[in-house]
Amino acid sequence: MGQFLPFTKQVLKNLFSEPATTQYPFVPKEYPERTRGHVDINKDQCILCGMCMRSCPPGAIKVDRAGKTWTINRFDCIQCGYCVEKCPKKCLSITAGYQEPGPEKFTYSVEVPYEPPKPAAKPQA
Amino acid sequence: MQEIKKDMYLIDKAELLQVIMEKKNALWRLCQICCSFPKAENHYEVTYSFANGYDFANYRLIVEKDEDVPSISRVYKSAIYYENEMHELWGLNVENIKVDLHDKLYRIDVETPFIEKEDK
Amino acid sequence: MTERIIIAVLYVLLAPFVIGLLDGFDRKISARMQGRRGPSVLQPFFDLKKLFEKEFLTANKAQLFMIRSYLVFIVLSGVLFFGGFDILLVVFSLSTAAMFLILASTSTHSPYSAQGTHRELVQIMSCEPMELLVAVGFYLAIGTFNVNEIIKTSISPIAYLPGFFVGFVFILTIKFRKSPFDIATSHHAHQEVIKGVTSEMVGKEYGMVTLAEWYENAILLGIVGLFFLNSNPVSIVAAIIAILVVWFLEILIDNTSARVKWQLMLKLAWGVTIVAAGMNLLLLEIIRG
Amino acid sequence: MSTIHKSPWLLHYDGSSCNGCDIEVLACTTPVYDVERFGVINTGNPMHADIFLITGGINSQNEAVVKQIYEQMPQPKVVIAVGTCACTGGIFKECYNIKGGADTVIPVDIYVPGCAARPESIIDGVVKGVALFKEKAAALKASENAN
Amino acid sequence: MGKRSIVPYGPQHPVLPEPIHLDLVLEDEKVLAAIPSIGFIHRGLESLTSKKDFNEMVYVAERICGICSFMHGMGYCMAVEDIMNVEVPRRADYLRTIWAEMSRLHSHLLWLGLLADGFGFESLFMHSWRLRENILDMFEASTGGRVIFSVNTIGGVLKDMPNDMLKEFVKKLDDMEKEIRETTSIFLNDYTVKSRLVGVGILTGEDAIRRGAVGPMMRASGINVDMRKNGYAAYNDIDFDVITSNNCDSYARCEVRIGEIFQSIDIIRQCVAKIPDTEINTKVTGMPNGESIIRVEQPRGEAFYHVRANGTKFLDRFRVRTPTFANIPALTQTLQGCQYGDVPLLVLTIDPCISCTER
Amino acid sequence: MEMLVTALICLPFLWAILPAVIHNSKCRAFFVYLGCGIVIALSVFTAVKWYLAGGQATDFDLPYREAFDHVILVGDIFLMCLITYLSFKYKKGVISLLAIVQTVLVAALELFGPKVQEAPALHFDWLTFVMILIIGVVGSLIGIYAVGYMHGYHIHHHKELTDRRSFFLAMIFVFFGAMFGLVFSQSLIWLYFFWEITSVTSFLLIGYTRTEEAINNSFKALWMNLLGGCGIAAAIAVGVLLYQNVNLYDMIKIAILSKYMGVPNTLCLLPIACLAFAALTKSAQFPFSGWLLGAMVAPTPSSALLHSATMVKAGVYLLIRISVAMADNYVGNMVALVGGFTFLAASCLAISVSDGKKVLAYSTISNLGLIVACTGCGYEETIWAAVFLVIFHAVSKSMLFQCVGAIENTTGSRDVEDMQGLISLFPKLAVVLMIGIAGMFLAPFGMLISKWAALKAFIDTSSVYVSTLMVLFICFGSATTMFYWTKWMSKILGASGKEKSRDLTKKNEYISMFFHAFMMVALILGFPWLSSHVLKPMSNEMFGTDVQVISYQNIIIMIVLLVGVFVIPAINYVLTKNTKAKQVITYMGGANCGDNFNFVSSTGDPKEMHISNFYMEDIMGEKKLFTPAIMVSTVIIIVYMIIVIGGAF
Ligand code: SF4
Ligand code: SF4
Ligand code: SF4
Ligand code: SF4
Ligand code: SF4
Ligand code: SF4
Ligand code: SF4
Ligand code: SF4
Repeated sequence: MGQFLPFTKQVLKNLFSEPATTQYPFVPKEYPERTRGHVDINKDQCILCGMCMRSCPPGAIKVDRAGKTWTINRFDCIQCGYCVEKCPKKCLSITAGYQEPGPEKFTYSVEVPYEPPKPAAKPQA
Repeated sequence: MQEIKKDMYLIDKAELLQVIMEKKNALWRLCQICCSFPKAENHYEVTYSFANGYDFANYRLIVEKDEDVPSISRVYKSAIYYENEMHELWGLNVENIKVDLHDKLYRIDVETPFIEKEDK
Repeated sequence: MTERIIIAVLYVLLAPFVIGLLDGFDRKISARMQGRRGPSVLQPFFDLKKLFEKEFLTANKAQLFMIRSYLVFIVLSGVLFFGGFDILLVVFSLSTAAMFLILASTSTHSPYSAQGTHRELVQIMSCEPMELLVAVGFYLAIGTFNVNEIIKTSISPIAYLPGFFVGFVFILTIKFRKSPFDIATSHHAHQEVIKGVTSEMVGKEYGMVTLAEWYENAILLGIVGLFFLNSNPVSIVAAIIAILVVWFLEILIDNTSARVKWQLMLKLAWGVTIVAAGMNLLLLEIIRG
Repeated sequence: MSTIHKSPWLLHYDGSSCNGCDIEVLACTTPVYDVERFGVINTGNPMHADIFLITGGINSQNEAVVKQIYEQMPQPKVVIAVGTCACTGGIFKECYNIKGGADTVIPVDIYVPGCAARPESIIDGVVKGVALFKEKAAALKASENAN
Repeated sequence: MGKRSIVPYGPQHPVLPEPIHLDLVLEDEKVLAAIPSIGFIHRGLESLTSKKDFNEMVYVAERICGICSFMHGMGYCMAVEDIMNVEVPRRADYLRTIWAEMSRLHSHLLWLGLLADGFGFESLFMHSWRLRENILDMFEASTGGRVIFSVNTIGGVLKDMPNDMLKEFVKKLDDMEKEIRETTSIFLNDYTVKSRLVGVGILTGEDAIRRGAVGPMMRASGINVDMRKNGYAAYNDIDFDVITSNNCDSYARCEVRIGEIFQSIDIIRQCVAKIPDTEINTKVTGMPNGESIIRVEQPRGEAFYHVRANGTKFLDRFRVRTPTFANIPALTQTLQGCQYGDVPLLVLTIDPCISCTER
Repeated sequence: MEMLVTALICLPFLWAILPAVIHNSKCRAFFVYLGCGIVIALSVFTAVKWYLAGGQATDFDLPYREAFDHVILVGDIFLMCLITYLSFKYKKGVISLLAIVQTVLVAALELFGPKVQEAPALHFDWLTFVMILIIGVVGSLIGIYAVGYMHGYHIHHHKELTDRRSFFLAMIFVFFGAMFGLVFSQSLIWLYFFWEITSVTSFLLIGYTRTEEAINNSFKALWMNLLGGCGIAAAIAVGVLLYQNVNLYDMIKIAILSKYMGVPNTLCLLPIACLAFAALTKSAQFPFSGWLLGAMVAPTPSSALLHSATMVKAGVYLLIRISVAMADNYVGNMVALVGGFTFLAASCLAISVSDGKKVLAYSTISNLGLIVACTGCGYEETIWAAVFLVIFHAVSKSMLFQCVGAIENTTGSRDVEDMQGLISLFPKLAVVLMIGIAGMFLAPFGMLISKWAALKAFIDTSSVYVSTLMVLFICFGSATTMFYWTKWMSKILGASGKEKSRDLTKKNEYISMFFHAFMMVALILGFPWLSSHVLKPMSNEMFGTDVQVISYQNIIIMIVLLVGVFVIPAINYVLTKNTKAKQVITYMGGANCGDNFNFVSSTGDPKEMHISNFYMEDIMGEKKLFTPAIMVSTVIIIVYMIIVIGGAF
């Protein structure tokens, strides 16, 4: 074919072979294990130190010491994993599965069972 | 004043055009012009970077807050963008830019965002 | 006569369905050629119906009436063709229709419509000699411009008109707005003139233009078929096969070439017209003495 | 029956994204994801579009552009904000020239989070957006009849 | 005004994935003047240094652009490491090099696709992007992200690629190489493609220098400059030649980038063969104080990271001069006298990345 | 009849004295109107009378034939002296040589040459019938238009020029007289005289403004037309010396007979060849197109006059007249090829210009090319087409010129680019312009019907390569024609951001334009009638047969299309008038400033958007095509003339 329509071969090959298209959303997608999908918390280990809140670049995490909640706005999270890096208790993880799109931006909140240490420790600080 | 790196030369305003012409005639390429305003120093630093093949040279001009700098855009056309940027974002006056966009390069709402009001 | 009227009526009623379906397969096949699954074959009909359901916005109200006139003229040309009338007049009437499209497009003062329009004009200019020559070819081969008489010939016109056929298939690429000649209004959005002539056409306006294009494509494919028809009914099968082959060829070309610039299009179209059709013409004239 | 949900043509405009989301939007049209399966055509022209996919936040210069494009789209239309930047301004929300997510200038129907938003997310977003068309088309019809 | 048209081009335009605007003065379709304007994507992210500390800035730097995201992160980290005199472990250097070359690979394939789309060759666009998906899969498997990797940190990288994984990647690349070769031969040989590229948008070597062009744009004008030869990361261990072309037109730019695709595959192979087993990052303590200029060869050319620190966690100045910014003056030169239909193509031949240009 | 015809020829000459001597502008205007009215009335009356009398071709003499013969001889010499004087005055003395040679030749032959056969001087047949109607009606309307136009021209727009309106208006009447004389003349000597008058008058009209450009152009027109005059003089010489005959109709008969009798002597074709050559110059075919383009510098009425009803029509008339003698021979081939080539080349050139009058000029040349090509073919169908084209062309061109003139007076520009959105600014002018343009190319207006017939006939032409070339010329030429007209139309119907301003067009200009528009529509509607009642007898008279050129079926289609063109848009207009539509601004990629005419430019300020048409100067430009076109056509003419002359001896 030379200069004229040299792509024909490829095109015809494509025509008669299975397309590359995935079947998503009819068949769910399988993600590799390292995929950074969303941030999850192991609430039992969290000590409400607020490190994640302070380090999060877009400010997606709110840690409420008084209310004992850990809140994340997943419409604001950039899945950078810096909070995971920074968390002293390694209770955060970033795992496969992304936040579903939706008509509202909502936050996701967990009650953290952590009991702060006795006030006895306070004078030291 | 911080330490100056090995390929960085301090020049003053009078030398600028001479340096620029030398570079131009030796076919150096203008890599960038960087303007900064280190708060601690309280003056502008304008850095002109040139390259020729793998050779690299930077020339730094120290400019006081209310001073103007001459434009090099008539020698290096590509300086137009850098110089307009300096004026729009830092409020540094550049005299006689070849195409003066009068702060309409980025068309931002805030005035000179890299300089805080009281610094000016 | 009644026969001819029936065919013309069938054209008006069925052409959109047939061409729409061909278009659907076109999209499917193109997608597969690109290694994709592609849309449903009924997609063109969904698209068309949707366009008529959209809100009607316009930058210039004059546009709508010109577009309607365009549609009516295309259908009228089709009726003339399938009704078996004079093929040269069909070509003339098609160019009158095209003029309405052009006027519709420029009525809006939009930069993209305008660029598209000028390119459309260049396209028309590139194709028109060949279209007229096809009519001339039939006249030379069969002795009449009359479609109804052309189909009554004993030997298919293609026997006399191979050069004309080649030239015509070449300009079909332009007419179908296929790569490498989708210069004014391609079916791909990603081009410098956006959607060219149809850039400013919203909802039903765009729907009408699409419909008109289908009607026009029916005429063009009809002309392809005409090259193969003769008094023997079996030739109808040959004509249909020819139409399908040409149609597939256009899809293939579409998927294996880049969009060239209009200067090259003009040069190529005129060059092919002069060489292919011109030589054939000369030969026919010599044979006729 | 309206067929708009079967033929949603989309328009993509890059507000002030980092490109990450843009190329993922574009990737959706390519063989592996092929949104044309759902009848989607990526048109570049607001006059022909049904879905407005906006990536990136709003800044002082593109504000007018986004508004203009939105207005040039005929009803019924759906706006999908793709990527964290378009949802909230994301990492750039503290920049001096970022006014916020797409919803600061136009009503957004679906938010697709992610940095960058994955093609799967975008497909989900489009599917959800398309589902809104039925109501919107009915509303348009009702308002037309009322006139 | 007579026969001249004065029309806007963009900001929203389907052939421009990112908004830029040109005022075009046309005669028929001949471009007599093209005046670009930018700023539609200007965010002002350099100013974030006053709000985010120098560690967080890594994540900002990555998001200067979603295409060479990795290299931005790397360039920024290298500059800060330079200031803080941090010796990066060798394995981290190699990993950075591999990711950087993979980025180049994906970026050039992406560009080839966009170029094909720019001249209306839809199936070729689809094909290029289909090939590119393989690279993205490798990214996701190794970093967890398709587009933004978040693996750079000051002092090295955060994630390691086990040697098995590297071997597997090399095998995949071997398979792809053949396919890429077939695809790229279309760009170089097809008649219709050549009609769009050859002789279009001439930029002579001298003009390239005068206008400050960088990267493939410059190398396609016959100028032999590639920042990788400065030997940052692991490049001083790698054997490669700078690819140039003397045609100075769009075809040459295409040629250079295609050459670099195969070059990248080769560099990755060399890296995988030589990669040492060391740590992947070192612990960094203290605050940066000082100044550094780092130049990195991105897919689009030389990028500039000028960091000035003052001993606090907030930097004084973080200046990025991206390759597209440097190439715009060259673009306006090539646009002069071209055809309207060439405009998107010429804009594409600098491989524009507006988001990094405007930051 | 004799008296009527005599009046028709002589009255305009005499009437010309009135405007020449009256300098009060109101009074002069009155006499011009009156004169034009009389000319219209007289020509229509003559034509109708002849038509009612059965439409038989008749030969007759003027009263006092002898005296007229002498007047003509003296007139010839007077014209020669005038030309010589003027050309020396403007230092172009060489040109006078052309005049001297031919006049001396003709005068010498007349005075000292062999005695020629006596024959009646005048002839009246169907072709004459069509011509006098065109000259009388269209020409006089231009006269009426001229009064108002020239008033505006001098009083408002060109105060710097000397006001020589008296002279201008007088020349118009001279023109009428010459044209009438030309179409009636049977004797070549008479024809030659009137021919020279038209050359000289047009020369004077073109040079009207006396600017340097005008003078140069007028001399260009002069020498080209004089060259044509030489052609006629040569024909006279051949006629006198070989056949002792200077009767045009006899020459034609000789040529036809030579063909039928199988006489191989191409000598018989020589006079026809000379006449054809003359006609090619006058009808501005390539390579002689330059003069008509140059004629644009003159005020619009004279352009209109030269382009539509008179001057160029003289050439075309002569070609149609001799066409029967050109069928299937070298002369015919030459004329056909030159015409066909001109049709294509001029229409390509028309694409590249934006000056409205220049577009019109090229389109005139192009259309004349088609007519000339038809005559060169010399078949019934082509003559049918040629005459149709002449009629349609006269009306629509006159209308277009007037309209462009009026637009120029009103808006200050005649550039097509400046007519953006004319329909909303000056709807009346725009409508007239649209009708005129539609008449020039659109199905199913006259031009197209004729093209259909011409194409058919060319396919049937016997010479293989002429036929092939002609078919290609027509096919390509049609495409280029469509291009330049459509782009003009699209300008007019576009949107405009300008403020409406006052329409400065005079009432009498409108009267003339509307009358033309009305005629245009009437012609289209009446074309089947015209075909069967005028063109059929004409072809019967010329060929002795009356073939139905266009089939009944096609006439029906034409009428359907015609109705379509008027009715469909009208219905659609009514249908869409009340469509509810939300007004939006046009799409400019988001750069729009809020209306459809300005955008945010790269400097951040609003900038006005300009959209202009394609001109393809690199491909079709005058610089690129003009000289090659002249060379090609010159070669065609030289080669064929050598064949004809060479064959003769
Ligand atoms: S992953 Fe990044 S953006 Fe998301 S919550 Fe953690 S630190 Fe914040
Ligand atoms: S998640 Fe980790 S960093 Fe965040 S508050 Fe809990 S313990 Fe601290
Ligand atoms: S619109 Fe875009 S995606 Fe659709 S076919 Fe055209 S180029 Fe391809
Ligand atoms: S969310 Fe991200 S990808 Fe989307 S527009 Fe914003 S910055 Fe771009
Ligand atoms: S969301 Fe992330 S990837 Fe998308 S544009 Fe914003 S920064 Fe880029
Ligand atoms: S090709 Fe079209 S949809 Fe894709 S990025 Fe470009 S403009 Fe956007
Ligand atoms: S070149 Fe820039 S705009 Fe184009 S796709 Fe790449 S990142 Fe996006
Ligand atoms: S040059 Fe463009 S693509 Fe490359 S890193 Fe910068 S922003 Fe990204």
